[in-house]
Amino acid sequence: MKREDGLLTQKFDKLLIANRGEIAMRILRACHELGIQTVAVYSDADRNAPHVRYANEAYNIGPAPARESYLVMDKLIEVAKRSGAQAIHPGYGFLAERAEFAQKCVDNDIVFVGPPARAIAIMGDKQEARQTVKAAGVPIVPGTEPGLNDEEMVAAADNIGYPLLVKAVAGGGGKGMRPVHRAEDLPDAIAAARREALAAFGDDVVYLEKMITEARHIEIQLLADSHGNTIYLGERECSLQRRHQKLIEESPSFVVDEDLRRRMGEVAVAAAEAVHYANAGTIEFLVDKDKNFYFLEMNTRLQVEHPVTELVTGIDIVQEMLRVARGRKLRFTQEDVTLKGWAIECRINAEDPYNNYLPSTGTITTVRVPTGPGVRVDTGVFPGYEITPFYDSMISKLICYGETRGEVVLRMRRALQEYRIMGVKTNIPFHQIMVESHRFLTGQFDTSFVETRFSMDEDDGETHEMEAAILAALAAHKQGLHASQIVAPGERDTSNWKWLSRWERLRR
Amino acid sequence: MKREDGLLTQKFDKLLIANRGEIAMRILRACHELGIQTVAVYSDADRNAPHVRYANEAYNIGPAPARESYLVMDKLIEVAKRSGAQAIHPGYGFLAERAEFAQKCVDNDIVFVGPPARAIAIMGDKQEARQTVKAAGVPIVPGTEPGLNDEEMVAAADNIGYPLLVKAVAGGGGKGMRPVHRAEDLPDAIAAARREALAAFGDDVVYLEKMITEARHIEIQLLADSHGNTIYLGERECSLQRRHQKLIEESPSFVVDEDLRRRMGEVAVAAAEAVHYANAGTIEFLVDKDKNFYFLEMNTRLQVEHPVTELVTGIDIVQEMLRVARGRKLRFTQEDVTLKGWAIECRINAEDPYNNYLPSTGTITTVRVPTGPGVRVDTGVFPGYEITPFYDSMISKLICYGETRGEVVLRMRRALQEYRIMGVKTNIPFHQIMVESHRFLTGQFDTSFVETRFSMDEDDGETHEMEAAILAALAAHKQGLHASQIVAPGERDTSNWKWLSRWERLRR
Amino acid sequence: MKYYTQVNNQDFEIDIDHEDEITVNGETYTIDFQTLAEAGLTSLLINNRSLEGAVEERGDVWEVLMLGKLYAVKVQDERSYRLAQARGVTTESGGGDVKAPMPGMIIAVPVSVGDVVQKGDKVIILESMKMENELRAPRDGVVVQVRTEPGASVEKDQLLVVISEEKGEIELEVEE
Amino acid sequence: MKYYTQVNNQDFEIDIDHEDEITVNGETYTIDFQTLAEAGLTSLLINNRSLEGAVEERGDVWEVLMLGKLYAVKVQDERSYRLAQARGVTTESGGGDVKAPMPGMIIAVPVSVGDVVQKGDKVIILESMKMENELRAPRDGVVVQVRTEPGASVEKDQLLVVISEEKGEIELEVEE
Repeated sequence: MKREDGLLTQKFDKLLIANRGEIAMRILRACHELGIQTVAVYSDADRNAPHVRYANEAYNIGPAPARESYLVMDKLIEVAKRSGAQAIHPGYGFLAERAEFAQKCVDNDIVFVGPPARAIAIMGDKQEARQTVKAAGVPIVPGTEPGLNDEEMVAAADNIGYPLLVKAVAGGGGKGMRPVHRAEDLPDAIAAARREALAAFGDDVVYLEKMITEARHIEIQLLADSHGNTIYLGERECSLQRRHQKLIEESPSFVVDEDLRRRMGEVAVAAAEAVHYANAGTIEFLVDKDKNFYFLEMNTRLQVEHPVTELVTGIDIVQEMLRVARGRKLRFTQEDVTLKGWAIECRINAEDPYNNYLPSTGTITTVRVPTGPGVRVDTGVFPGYEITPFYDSMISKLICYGETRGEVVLRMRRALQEYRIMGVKTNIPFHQIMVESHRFLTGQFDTSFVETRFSMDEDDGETHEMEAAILAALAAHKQGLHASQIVAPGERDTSNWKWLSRWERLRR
Repeated sequence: MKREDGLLTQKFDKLLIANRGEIAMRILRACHELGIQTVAVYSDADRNAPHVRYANEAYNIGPAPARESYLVMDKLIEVAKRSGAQAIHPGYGFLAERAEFAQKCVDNDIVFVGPPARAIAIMGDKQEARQTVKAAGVPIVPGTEPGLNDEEMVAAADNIGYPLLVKAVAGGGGKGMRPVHRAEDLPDAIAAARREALAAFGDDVVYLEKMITEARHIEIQLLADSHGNTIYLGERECSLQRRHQKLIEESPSFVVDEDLRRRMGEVAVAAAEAVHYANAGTIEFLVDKDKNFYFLEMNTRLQVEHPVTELVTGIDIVQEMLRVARGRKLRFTQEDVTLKGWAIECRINAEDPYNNYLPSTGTITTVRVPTGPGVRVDTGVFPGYEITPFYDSMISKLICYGETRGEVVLRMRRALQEYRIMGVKTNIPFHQIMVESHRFLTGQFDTSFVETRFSMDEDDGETHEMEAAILAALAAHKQGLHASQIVAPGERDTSNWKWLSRWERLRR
Repeated sequence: MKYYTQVNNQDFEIDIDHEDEITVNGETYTIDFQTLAEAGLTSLLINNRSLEGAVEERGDVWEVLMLGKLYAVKVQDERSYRLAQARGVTTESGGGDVKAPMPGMIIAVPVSVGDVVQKGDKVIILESMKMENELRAPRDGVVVQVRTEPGASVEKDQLLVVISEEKGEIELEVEE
Repeated sequence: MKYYTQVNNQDFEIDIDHEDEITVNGETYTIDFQTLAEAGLTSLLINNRSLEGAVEERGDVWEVLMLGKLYAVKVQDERSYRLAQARGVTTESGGGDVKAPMPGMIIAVPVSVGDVVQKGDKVIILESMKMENELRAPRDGVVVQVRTEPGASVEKDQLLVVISEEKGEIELEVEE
């Protein structure tokens, strides 16, 4: 079935994944569980990546920079045609929210596993999205029109009031977004947002929006089929962010009760129906301290944090996406959807929480993922994997599930302790301190918490300097013993020692 | 609280795990999630095992043979006292069902995380167990008294009829058990069962029991507190066995409906109450093709296959065991227990399914566990781990969960494909062929299925001889290229080649 | 370079002359072969089909674990292959040895020298890992050696019983 | 053998003379130290307490990852320690260097040579991994070198800015 607005649904048995990393793995697994053949694409940097090894087929699509590989629409269409893939799943990021790409797929008779191109286009233009959902009765945050020049924006800002946000029309995931607390900071913020948006999206149009303070970021997961059925799968609490990058997500939310869930869910369904939405999508809301909620934006794709919803609803969202894209009806009505238990996700990033969260590049030497009851790890890295500046710094998602929030927090604590990643620095210590913090345990946080009221120095857990010193001394001693058996004792020769260290590892 | 029958419940904050392998890891994780400090014990063979590294404290208890370490009660009691552990969890196997050990713990004021000694003693004596539960109105399988001599048993056999089973009074897990189909095989079977029982349990008393043909092995998981509350957590289907070793377990069972579940559950609760049971336990039933069920035995401990019940009920059984042992009331009534979804467990063993399932010893060189949605792995092995003849051959339990049985089977198929274990042979190919087999998919199996109607040759999946040949040739070629750069071409020197192979690995 | 490979009684002649091309039984494929950082793991793209295999040299075969299945591949280069052909050594040699697959204790030896056995007959009962394990005849033939007895402790790979295909082969087998 | 260790500004003197015993700041502990098959992993039992740590030599420190936390431990044997003491080299040397933590492009350099900066002030804005990353002054001091400019591509660990504690130190720092 092919719709005017760029929705094509039909049966397919081979699918191309236009992505990499953990989300490519996630989609591959869903395909294999449904008996769908898979086609991976990879840049020169990703030849040995798990998604290449795990797919049925794999095609090189160019150099490491995404702009020359994962973002080149024509290459992806060509590989799909060459391999005989009748569908493309875009994952998140890259081309997932490019209406042009969705349309190109349909024009080539390839199913785009996502919404119609028209819905992506409307929701991708932040301003048009606001107008559209407002007309459908959805509450929105006050702000300006887009396309104003810098002077016009500075003038409009006084009417909106501070604090406010500069946001890129083409933005998403915190990129091209800047908070402004004082009028004198506005010009710089506009410039920075334009620069970042231009670099990231090739479009420097920005607009202003009132900043809701003490707000929570709560989003509603939607599923819609091509037969006019749209349901919501409860909410996700995503308030723990740093520079608008989500760090910890959970479902359900501490502050959402049955009534609020139903009201937000119904508004979200209305917003989606306003653009004749199909497939999976998410409506992001800001919820203020009085539990008023405002439409923030719609993510017209699968989200990073979808697993927490999967765990509390028992519904495999990626499998549903594939079924809906094949033209099937949803297997659930709204009444079938029940939430059971609690799930929390920690994003494990290659970054140094003790040094301003700077990304950490390098080669991962050792990985041991936590396992056991209630633990799920979605990852695309492995020993030998190189964290490069070309792609984002997420190593994996560590998701825990249990009966109650308390049980899950304790489970997350032990899972974080079990996780071993060597070779790059990670934000595991950040998560460890967070899950121990009083405010996290009692659910007392909003979107500004990580940046304004959280510090790595808060750590009141035990530290083990003496034990670390002992381990280091014993390792050095053991290395020295080996060395002294081989080379005459004398001036320390670093290159030689390194070789010996490796040699020792080899002999074990 | 200390009871006459050897039940001691009191608060504890440090616990000794009198076990090893995956079940030690399972218990350690539950303790850490409840904030309980942990004490591990290890034999000389297990110094580097994960349970030692993962515990807060670890104590050596002797040589590799279990009889000189994990089975020495006094050593375990002594380590508990020395380390200040106020409780002992026995896991399964080893001392888990030794009433004497449970009593010794209590006599030393140590909480034994399990039932009272008296309940273990009654249920451990198969014959006394049968009499006790029979008196409580539980249906049992016809058979002989124990303690008959060989001639008396041969005489009694004709009254029972063939096929029948020779069973050790002290037996369990298939050890000391022999099926007999013809009268002339009975004397040999009695001798073999006595020999095996003597070796395994130090007791060669055996008895006969009618063999229920086309029977399913279905068991009911129980939880009981020390305040007189006992509930059942649904059933587990364990019919897929080989030589009475369970290989695949699932919950719920294909053949159990709501009514049968309730009836079996109520009978199981009655059996447990007949011995004033406390903590976790399982009643095993044989269910014939007309859905009559017979008491087989009670396992007075945590079972290997407990995770499938955890996944469908959402209840963490090991955490409940610890809470109940601390004297707390059950947090659930029977009405609170609901089953959602489906779970299947495959036991991954170090054995060669293509060669009569012979155990495979050796050192595990590479492990990559499957991850992603709906997959749980409980394991106690790691690269460098040696599979020795001292302990059983189970490497891990691979457990999958999903909405429906169909979804879970497909998920298990992909998880088995993802699993990488190198260094020893495993029964993963057995599981792969099983989950593809028509009879498994349609639930058409009983306890004799694996031995009598299943063959590894049934494999109708693709094989990839050509691809394997190519990989081997390329690996050999690459090794040869490296070698030729180092040593002069000439007569092949194996030891040299091996060194070079390692050297190449090092350089990567 | 030409390789002669054999796996599950199938033969493949493989030519490897370029890094990105391979010829198997005369048919040419585009390949991209990579060894990975995890010991023994390899990745192969062959005409864009993706295969991951764990490959380890073990004794005289290459073991390949792929999609859960284990393959034992015999790989010979041209020289070894020709030499073997000339010597007349078949790939079946050694097929009559029953070795201990793991350390343990011999419980019973149901055969004696001179017994005629069929493939699959019990020849040894070995206790290990708390279980009695039956070792079976790997082929039809005659028991020519029994090197153990009930009660004996045996090491992994220790030779326990030798079964010859025909009586006349006894000498030859022992020499090998 | 005696080792001088420093971690998070804490000093530990460690004597290792026996395989099963260690003395730390004068106190003796029973130990069992094992290196594991997984690269870099070690297991220590110390008075029966169990600790697993991943240990890697990286530059001039030993990085120890334990219970999720990363420690950078400086380990010197007696000879190196005495030499260092004699030379008067403190462990703070190099603390004024701002290096690129990853490859990327310089967006802005908000400081110039001669500027007085406080610890935490922005000195470089580097774009990498699709984000603008702020590099901050590692200590109070004076900017003595700026080795890059907006628009420049930089490699990992490339020296970008040097901050001296006092003006008089400039020469010394550069020499090092």
